[in-house]
Amino acid sequence: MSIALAFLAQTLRIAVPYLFAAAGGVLAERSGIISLTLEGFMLGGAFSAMLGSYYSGNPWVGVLAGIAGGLVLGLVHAVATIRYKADQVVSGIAINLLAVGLTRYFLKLVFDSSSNSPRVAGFSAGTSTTALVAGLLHNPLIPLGLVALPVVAWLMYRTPFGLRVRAVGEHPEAAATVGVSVARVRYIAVALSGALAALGGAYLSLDQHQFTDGMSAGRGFIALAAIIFGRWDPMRAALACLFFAAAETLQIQLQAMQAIPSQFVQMIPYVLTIVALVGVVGRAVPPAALGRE
Amino acid sequence: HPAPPVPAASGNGLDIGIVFDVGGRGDKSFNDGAYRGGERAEHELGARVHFIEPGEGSDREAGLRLLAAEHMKLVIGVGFIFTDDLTALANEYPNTEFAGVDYALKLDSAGNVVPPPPNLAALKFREEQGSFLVGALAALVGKSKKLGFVGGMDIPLIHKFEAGYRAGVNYVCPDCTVIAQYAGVTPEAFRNPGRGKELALSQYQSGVNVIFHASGSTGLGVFEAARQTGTLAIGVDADQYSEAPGHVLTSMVKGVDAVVFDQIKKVRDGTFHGGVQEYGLAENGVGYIYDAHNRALIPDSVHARVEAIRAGIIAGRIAVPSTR
Amino acid sequence: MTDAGAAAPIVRMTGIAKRFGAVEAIRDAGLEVIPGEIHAIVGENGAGKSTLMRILAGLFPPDAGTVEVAGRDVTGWSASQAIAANVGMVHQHFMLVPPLTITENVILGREPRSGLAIDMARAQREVAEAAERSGFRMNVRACVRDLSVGEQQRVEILKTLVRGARILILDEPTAVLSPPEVQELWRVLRALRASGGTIILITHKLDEVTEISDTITVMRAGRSVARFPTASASAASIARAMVGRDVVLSNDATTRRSPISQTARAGLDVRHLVVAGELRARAVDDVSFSVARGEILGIAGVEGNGQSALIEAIVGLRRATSGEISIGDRDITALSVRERDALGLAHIPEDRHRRGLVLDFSIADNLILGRQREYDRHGTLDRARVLADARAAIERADIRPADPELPARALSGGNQQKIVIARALARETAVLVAAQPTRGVDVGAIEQIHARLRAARDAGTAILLVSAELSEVLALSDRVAVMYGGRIVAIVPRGEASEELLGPLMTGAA
Amino acid sequence: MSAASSPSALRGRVAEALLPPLVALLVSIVAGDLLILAVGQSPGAVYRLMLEGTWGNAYGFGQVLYKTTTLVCTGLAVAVGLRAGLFNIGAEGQLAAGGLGAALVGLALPAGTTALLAVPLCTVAALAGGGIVGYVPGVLRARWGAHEVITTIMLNFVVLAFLSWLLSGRLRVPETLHTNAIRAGALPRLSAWWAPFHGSASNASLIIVLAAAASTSWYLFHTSRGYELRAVGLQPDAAESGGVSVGKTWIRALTISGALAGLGGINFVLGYEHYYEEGFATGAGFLGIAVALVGRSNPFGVVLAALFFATLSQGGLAINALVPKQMVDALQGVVILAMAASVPEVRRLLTLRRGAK
Ligand SMILES: Nc1ncnc2c1ncn2[C@@H]1O[C@H](COP(=O)(O)OP(=O)(O)OP(=O)(O)O)[C@@H](O)[C@H]1O
Ligand SMILES: Nc1ncnc2c1ncn2[C@@H]1O[C@H](COP(=O)(O)OP(=O)(O)OP(=O)(O)O)[C@@H](O)[C@H]1O
Ligand SMILES: [Mg+2]
Ligand SMILES: [Mg+2]
Repeated sequence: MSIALAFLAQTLRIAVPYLFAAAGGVLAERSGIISLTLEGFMLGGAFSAMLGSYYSGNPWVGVLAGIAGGLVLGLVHAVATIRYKADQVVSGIAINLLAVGLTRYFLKLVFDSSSNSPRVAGFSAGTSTTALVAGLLHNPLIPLGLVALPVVAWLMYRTPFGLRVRAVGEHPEAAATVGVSVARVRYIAVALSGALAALGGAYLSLDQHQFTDGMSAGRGFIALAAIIFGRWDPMRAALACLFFAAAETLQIQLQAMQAIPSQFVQMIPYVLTIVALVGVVGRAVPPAALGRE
Repeated sequence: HPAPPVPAASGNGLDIGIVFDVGGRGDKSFNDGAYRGGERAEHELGARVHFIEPGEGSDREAGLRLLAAEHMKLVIGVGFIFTDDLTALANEYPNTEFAGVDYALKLDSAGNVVPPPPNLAALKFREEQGSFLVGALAALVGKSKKLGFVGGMDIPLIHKFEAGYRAGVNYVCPDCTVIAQYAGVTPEAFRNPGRGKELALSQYQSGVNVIFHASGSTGLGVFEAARQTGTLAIGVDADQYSEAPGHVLTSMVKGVDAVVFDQIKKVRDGTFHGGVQEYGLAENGVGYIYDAHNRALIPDSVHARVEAIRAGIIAGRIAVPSTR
Repeated sequence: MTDAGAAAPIVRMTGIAKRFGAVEAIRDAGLEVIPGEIHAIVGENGAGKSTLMRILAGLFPPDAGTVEVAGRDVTGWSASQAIAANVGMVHQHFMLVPPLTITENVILGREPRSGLAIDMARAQREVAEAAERSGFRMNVRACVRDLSVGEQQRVEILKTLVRGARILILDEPTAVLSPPEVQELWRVLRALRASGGTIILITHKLDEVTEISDTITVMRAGRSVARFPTASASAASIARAMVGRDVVLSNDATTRRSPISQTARAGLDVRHLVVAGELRARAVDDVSFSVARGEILGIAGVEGNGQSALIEAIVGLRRATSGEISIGDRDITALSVRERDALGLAHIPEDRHRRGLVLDFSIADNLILGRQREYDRHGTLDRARVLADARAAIERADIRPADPELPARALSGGNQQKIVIARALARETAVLVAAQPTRGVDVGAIEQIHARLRAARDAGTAILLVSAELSEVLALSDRVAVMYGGRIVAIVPRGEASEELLGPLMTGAA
Repeated sequence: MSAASSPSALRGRVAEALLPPLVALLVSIVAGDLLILAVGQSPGAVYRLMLEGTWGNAYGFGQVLYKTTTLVCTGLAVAVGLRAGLFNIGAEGQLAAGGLGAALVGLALPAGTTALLAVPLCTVAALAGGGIVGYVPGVLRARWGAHEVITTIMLNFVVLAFLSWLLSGRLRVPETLHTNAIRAGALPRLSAWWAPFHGSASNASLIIVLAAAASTSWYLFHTSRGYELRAVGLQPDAAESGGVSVGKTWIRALTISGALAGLGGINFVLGYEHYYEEGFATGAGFLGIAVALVGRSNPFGVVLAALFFATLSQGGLAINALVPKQMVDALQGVVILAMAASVPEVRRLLTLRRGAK
């Protein structure tokens, strides 16, 4: 495989968890609920997907279990922020801590391990990575991840539900006056966001065939940055995800050259995020009702 | 005195305390090695072993202290991170024996080693020697001028693995290059298998056929990549063959289990003594796996060559660097 | 005109009560509306008008009482049920989603589908047809945020009509309209009435009530206190019913002293000012004028014609792209808010909730906002002095309740506005920029605020008054400027100014 | 007598302040019960063990105090940010930078420098180290509108990598992750004054940190700058109209916030190990958010909340014999969630009741 193709393939693979998480995040944020939760959703999804696959021996059951795990965490966030009007940032941070704590607790409980689950059935079993497409199709979650944001874009801009999501995120009172249930739209959006982000986590654990404590490793925050970078638009967020993944690929490739201290190479994606935030989207306007009741 | 999460030592039993490093049980390498050593001592020596997994920061010292206060016969800290806490506690509890796996020796201003307290055994592994051997092995088997290394957190302890590995590669193949990459600069770097896999895939794609990892759980991603691309990886600390059967060329094993068992046995036999104890190839403290599982992957000629190098190192004919 | 006694009421609300937390918004309010009439509801701020109408529109249930529509008991119904029963409401604060298109706003909640998706082509066709039927000209694909306020209101009305509204509730629809736009609205409402529709109209403007309505219900302090045919009422009698006492309805109560010569004491001077806005590069487009000390210059204009940008540039909240602003001989264009304040520039912000008050601060803390550093003593805020000064200000401005420790949030809008004004007028100022000083404030409070502004003017302050209420501009100003499309299109002395002259200017018609 | 200071209104305000933490405590106890029962243990026994290991003996309590010290700092950092309407999620990097600052000064001073000079210098260095890291997102927000939630998260990674690089040169003792021991500026352990604390890491930095909490409270509620900071947090547009520079206040708030987090570094560096070690700050930043929330962004509340979370954290070690200590990680999440949900709910119910009366 040529260098360019290898770069592209790696970028796409790295992007998949970001794309899933950003797809979920865009939905929730556009409905007015802040998505600081993506990291926790991913971790929970990774763990429950592993668990599903472990007990069934079938990775697709793992995928479903991952979705279920994400839905549950999403609903907890939704109940806290919508029903009980908890501060969304705070609830998000709590969800993240909760996901860390619960996955650790049950990892210990079920597998008597503080780090890793046993190996479970996953997706990337084959050997050939000679061709870009074949390599990417190995894991069915990769093509799914690549279409996640386009599907969300369609949902958002073409369907009644999407119109309501956008209305509710901009001006909930206006939506309420025409009989749209703000709470219901948000419940659905946040639950979906949990499920989608959890798929990103499921990708991580099923691709690795095991769960590792803390394996989401900050990817949820990068996905959130991608959403902001993409100005809350699904397609632009997708581009931002690819951009961040490319930065990471670049980081990996640059490290191999060993030209600069690895600490500085490690900074690249984060510094790029800040630069992007400052340069490109400094004044990006979030959905008007984001973070409000 | 601290409340006992650990039942008090009975006084006549062989009560042993082991405190794990971050990663804890289930890391499939280092801590698990210590755990196995402890378990074996329970079966074979009738020891009662109490394990503690601290969090970060002051919890490490607290864990050690808890065990010392409960009159364990021997308290073992697993990981260089325990060095200072062990030193302080050994001074404070002169009647308790202590042991530190990967204990980091201090140098005084003149550059001489400061000896640890007499009741503290500083257990040091010569990872660079084992790494040297797997480096040579990798270069001989690899059929490529490029060899790979994936480290976890970018810190001196891991540099030791890298340095030995490089030297080993270049010893048998002076014009080979080693691509060395690290997963990060925080402790998270030891538990990011997703990153490990991508690092490995990029190395394999650039023509590397064998990768040696020293990266904790991150390395599990390296094995995944080896499986997926049909290439080879080298495990670390413990025999990691089962992580990717057929794709684990060998593992650079650190005999943490044997050494832990050994120290417990010495305490039982009354032969325990403090001081620096180095475990290199000569002491069988480090080595590489060559058994029924991976024999097929390693030609006899290569095995013979590596064994010769091993002898050379033990005899002091081959010098192995421990820093980059 | 409909005879109130003849037809059975189409809307009958009795004994309605509603509280929000600790606030009792309405208690024992009632309403009876005859089919085919225009029914006005009037009352002071906070009387409970909007709340009563929201209950009728199904936005929330009443705590007590019954609601009947067309003879059916619908107490506690939902917004969608109300819509289904052809009750539509145009809210005081528009219920439009700015980034969505007109079509999307209109179809929200009842989207036509093809398969899973919205049938957008059909939606646009239907909305365009409906607009045409109502005599509205609009591009149904335009974003609502790009529309003028008047256009937005038409979208709001269209929203209700498309949903088949036969009972249309309008909450203060004219507050933001220019006189021609108001006439246009009356045309639409009359047409609706002619076709058998019923209209309930909330407004503060008594001349409008007398002009358009058939019947009037007056609310005071959460109760319905009077209901009479418009024909039998006068502006003064309505006002008396609203406030519970006599009110001076001042339009030309301006008792002017002899005008001071413009050059004698220079006040505010604005030269060729250009200011960028959120949407337009030249929200203020080459504006020049000056205000002498002891003079009130009123700027009339429909909202959204650059007044906000102008005010913000003058007080230092927004950078001027070019041009010059000075106080006396001092060029202040580059100075900060605080530095302008130090030179004697005071400001009554147009939006008290956003700019005027820290709602969670106490009255006392709000009264020192901007002066806080003056209360520092040895690095610590001198609380005793803060409170003493606050008590004095509360007394002077008649802020109720008179407790300096109460959070500003707990006060009614009128009393909140009194805090803002008390703070702006707390010391001698050379220049006062007063933006919408009586917005949403009831008749009694308006009286008092106008008096304070006149007193400041008489004490030698140069006042720039910006108001969407043409009547207010006419009542207070010595000279009147009209702003349209970011430009000052005319400045006329008070004597020559009239609604007939200014109205067309405000819409760019002249 | 004004309405606000009447006894019933006062009672209302006290209830509004105290009920949410109580509800959160109850909810987390129930959640904890479930987790404990899932392992087949008795909740009573586990909680007893937790209490015994923390408040039940001097050593355990000393450990609690040690953890409290750091958490007060990160909690104050988050609280000051919140008061200015900003979410500082970068306390971890700021704490680490503060620690390194203190260590660098401690290393640079000649051995034997009097503590009267060395401790203040090291402390100022800790404040400065954290303050600089806090200043950056402040400027990014004020000048370019870059949202601080994202920039502080990103800066955590950048700062930790940068500190690691600084250390990777000559600073690091070979084979370890830490610097040499500081030559001056060490603080005494509390056990020097009260023997039963023997062995616990708690040290005199607790006193400095409590003084910082008191100063923060004074700053926020009794100075004009604090007034401006709170005004900006509650209603930035109104503050701006009042002549307060919102951008400057943001920068100031985040700098103070960072400095307070950095101050926490003295606990480990000056008080405990006497060197800077990579990773000593892990987790304390995120927990600081919890502390600030449960403490209602009030410095004194922060101290109490820090004590609570320190107890939980130390308790985890104690209960490990019966249930996995990972339980407390989950409980922290539950406490924050319950707290976040019960604050508005309690307010709502209280106003409902007040209305009904
Ligand atoms: N959602 C709400 N929460 C709390 N209080 C409210 C709410 N809505 C209205 N109120 C209060 O109820 C009272 C009546 O308000 P309402 O909006 O009905 O008055 P109004 O007559 O429409 O006044 P205005 O002329 O200013 O529009 C006021 O004191 C108001 O502050
Ligand atoms: N609103 C005010 N009223 C009175 N004096 C003030 C006010 N604001 C600032 N001052 C005083 O003016 C002087 C200069 O203010 P300056 O703006 O330089 O202060 P600063 O420390 O930079 O604070 P800031 O960051 O708010 O600008 C100071 O002595 C200050 O106390
Ligand atoms: Mg109203
Ligand atoms: Mg200044």
